[in-house]
Amino acid sequence: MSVVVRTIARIVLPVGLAFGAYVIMHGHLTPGGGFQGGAVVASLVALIVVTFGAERLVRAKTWFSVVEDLGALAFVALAFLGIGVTFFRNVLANSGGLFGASVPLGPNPGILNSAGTLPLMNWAVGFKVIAGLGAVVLLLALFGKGGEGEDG
Amino acid sequence: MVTHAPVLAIVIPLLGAFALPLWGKLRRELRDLWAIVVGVFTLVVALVVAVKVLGGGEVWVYTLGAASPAAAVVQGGFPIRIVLEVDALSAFMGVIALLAGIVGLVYTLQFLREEEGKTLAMSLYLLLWAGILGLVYTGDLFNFFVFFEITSIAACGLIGYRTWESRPPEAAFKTMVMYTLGGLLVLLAVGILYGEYDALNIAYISSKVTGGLLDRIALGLLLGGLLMKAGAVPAHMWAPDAYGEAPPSATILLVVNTQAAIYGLSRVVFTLFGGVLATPGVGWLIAAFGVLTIVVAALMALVQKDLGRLIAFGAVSQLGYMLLGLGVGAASLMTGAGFGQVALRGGIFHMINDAATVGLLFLLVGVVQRAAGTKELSRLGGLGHVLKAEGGLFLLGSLALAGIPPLNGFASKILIYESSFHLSPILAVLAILSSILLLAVVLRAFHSVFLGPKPSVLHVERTQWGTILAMGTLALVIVVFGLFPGFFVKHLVDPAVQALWAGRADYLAAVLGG
Amino acid sequence: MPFVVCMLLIAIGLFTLLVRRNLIKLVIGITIIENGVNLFLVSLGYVRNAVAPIYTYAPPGASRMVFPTPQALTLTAIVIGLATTALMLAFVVVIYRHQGTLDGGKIRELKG
Amino acid sequence: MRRWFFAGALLVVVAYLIGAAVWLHPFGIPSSSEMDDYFIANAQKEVAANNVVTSIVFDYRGFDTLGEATVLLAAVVGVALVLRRAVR
Repeated sequence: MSVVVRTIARIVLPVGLAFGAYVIMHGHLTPGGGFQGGAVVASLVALIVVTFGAERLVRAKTWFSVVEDLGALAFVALAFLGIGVTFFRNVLANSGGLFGASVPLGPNPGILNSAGTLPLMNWAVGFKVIAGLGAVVLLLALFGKGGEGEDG
Repeated sequence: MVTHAPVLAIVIPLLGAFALPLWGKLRRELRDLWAIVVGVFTLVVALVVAVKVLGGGEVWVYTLGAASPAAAVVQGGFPIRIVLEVDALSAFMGVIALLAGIVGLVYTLQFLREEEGKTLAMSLYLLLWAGILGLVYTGDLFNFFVFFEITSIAACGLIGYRTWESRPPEAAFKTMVMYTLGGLLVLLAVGILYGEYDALNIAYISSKVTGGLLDRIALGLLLGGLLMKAGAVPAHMWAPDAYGEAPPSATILLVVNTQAAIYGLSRVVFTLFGGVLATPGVGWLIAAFGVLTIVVAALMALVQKDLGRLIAFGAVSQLGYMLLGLGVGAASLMTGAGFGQVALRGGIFHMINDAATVGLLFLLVGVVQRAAGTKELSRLGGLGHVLKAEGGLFLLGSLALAGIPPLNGFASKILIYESSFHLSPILAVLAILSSILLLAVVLRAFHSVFLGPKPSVLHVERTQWGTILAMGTLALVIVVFGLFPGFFVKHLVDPAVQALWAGRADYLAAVLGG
Repeated sequence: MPFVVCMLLIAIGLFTLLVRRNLIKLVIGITIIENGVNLFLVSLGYVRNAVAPIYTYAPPGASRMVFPTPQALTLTAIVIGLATTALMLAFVVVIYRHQGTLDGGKIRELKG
Repeated sequence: MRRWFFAGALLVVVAYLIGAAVWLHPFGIPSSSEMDDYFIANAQKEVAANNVVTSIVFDYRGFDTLGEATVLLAAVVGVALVLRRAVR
């Protein structure tokens, strides 16, 4: 791709990364969440593939699959936190500890340290979606370019 | 931990599938060990569910994320969270999924080859297994759709497993289109029901349905989507391709997957709309689809030149028998005629028989293909000289498929013939004739594969012990279920039949209380 | 009226499935149906003169909120649709590699 | 012949769907609302999250989200499996 595209992409990448992280982090307060933020970041993978070529990311493929599995495992582990009561019980909410602040009822400015397991699950799902969608984009882009053939 | 058994039965294979690729990156032996551990744990947990529900006769409700598993409803008497609801029918389907899943897993461990992507295929296999278990255990309509899609995607990934050949990706694409379309119809119906009653719980919606026009439209969409997934005849094009091209260890789960669609069908007809179906029209419709499926698939099996596709059409035809049983049962539900119960007993008993019989035949197709390098009937022959035990098993499976006494296929088909004769003799006659036709077809296949002169240029690979173990288990099921059908009908099938026939009130009361 | 529009979108998708033979266009048809269903789902929860179901800086005067459940369901359905589309496109890519064509009429090896 | 059959089937299905759309509650005036009213009223208290949609996605209907994540994983694994080696 031309210099213009590459320069713009270099500017957009950190901004997009920050925006994706913001969307994931504030999922329990504002519109957004793990899936949406993950999709924002995964679109950056597509941007890299288009601008710089997929060959640059061949080695990232393994990392993507590892991160995706870890994200899914973390999600299940967070759901297992509540197994003392029921599976998927939100035990951290209103507990006073990590993400355990109660929120005032009605419209309010929002407290980041609230909502129990929700922010953690947002992060787990966020990483999972980044890695998953990134891997799909990468696999489709690398297909037929000699990058395939790796098992697992 | 016993109180959490229903959810653990779904989550353990899911967890196994998530972690499997990581183990595969470390060491392959660890990965196989992990798969075995996951299989054993799932077996134990789901057996706990089955024993408690089938033996104790209760409906097991598990509310995810509530203050206690039994607290399904909130103040005001309506459920808000996802509820897993295991009644006898769900538990029975869980037993089928367990049988097929464990056997397929044992077979997979040795049958698939490393260089062909065994890790990924095993991961998808566990996902499909978890999806089927979730599909039959859930008591929430949208959750049902989600598991429907999990099974669809995992199944299609497995069908496209042999990606270096040209036919499997095509079969997988075709299957994917049909599955997705079916899933979207189901989702649309869920949306309509949600818009009408502002609820997603099956029991709660069932207590509210009025049988108005919207309900009928939703019922039609659900029937359409589920019949597409089940592969009943107007939408059967994908099924033989999928069964024929998927790796055999996955095919046994694909068969259970279609049965799970039939489970969904019976859940919709008997539970969700069980209170308002005043006309036997729906039952007749399902029975008609069933007979059409039986006849068309048996005729199509006649002209097949590929062993896998031949067995696949046999499998599609077996599916018709289950639909026929369910349809006859639904048609006579309102009149309360006794033969409806017999029909349901036949249809439900046939599910487990079909899983064992068709599963065994597909596993054998895999062995034959591995041994002879081809599945085409014209190029096969004389394998009985080398694969003696396999030949015997194939004959056993063929006879059971065609419903010859004293094997298990006969035990369930006779119930279906008998009861459908009461509803309309033509149904029974068509079903019996197709069964005879099928017998001719499978015997011809047996003849052309295993009999004949010993082929001169044949490098036959020895069958591994794992595959023998898997096939032996299924053969044991076929013989034992055929010899002692009374025992199994009484303890496995009858609770499930009662859950459909008279269990709607219990199903609703288990969630809503009172 | 918006419900009718969603249903028409679904009808357009079904029409695409029936008349088109190109595999990519089949995938597009399925995506159109998917979008129709998702649009239908999310429009089910609309309430007149209501605000989004989020309390952070919610307008103080607003009395009603839009139904949150359909939005959650649609979110799930969208991701599932995305996953199916990705898998179908992968199949199309492989089929093209094998057959050299995307015409569904020409590549039906599996007849019956 | 076949084409006309399909066209007829399509027309029937479309009539069916539009029938559903017309018979449903009027747009913007839902007919029943108890479950959603409960969510709007209690999400802040029970889950301590300001975003009611997120509290449904991850708490009340968290199992759906687990299924959704599983679907995504299955699709990625499936794509990796299918695009592994086109020609062996």
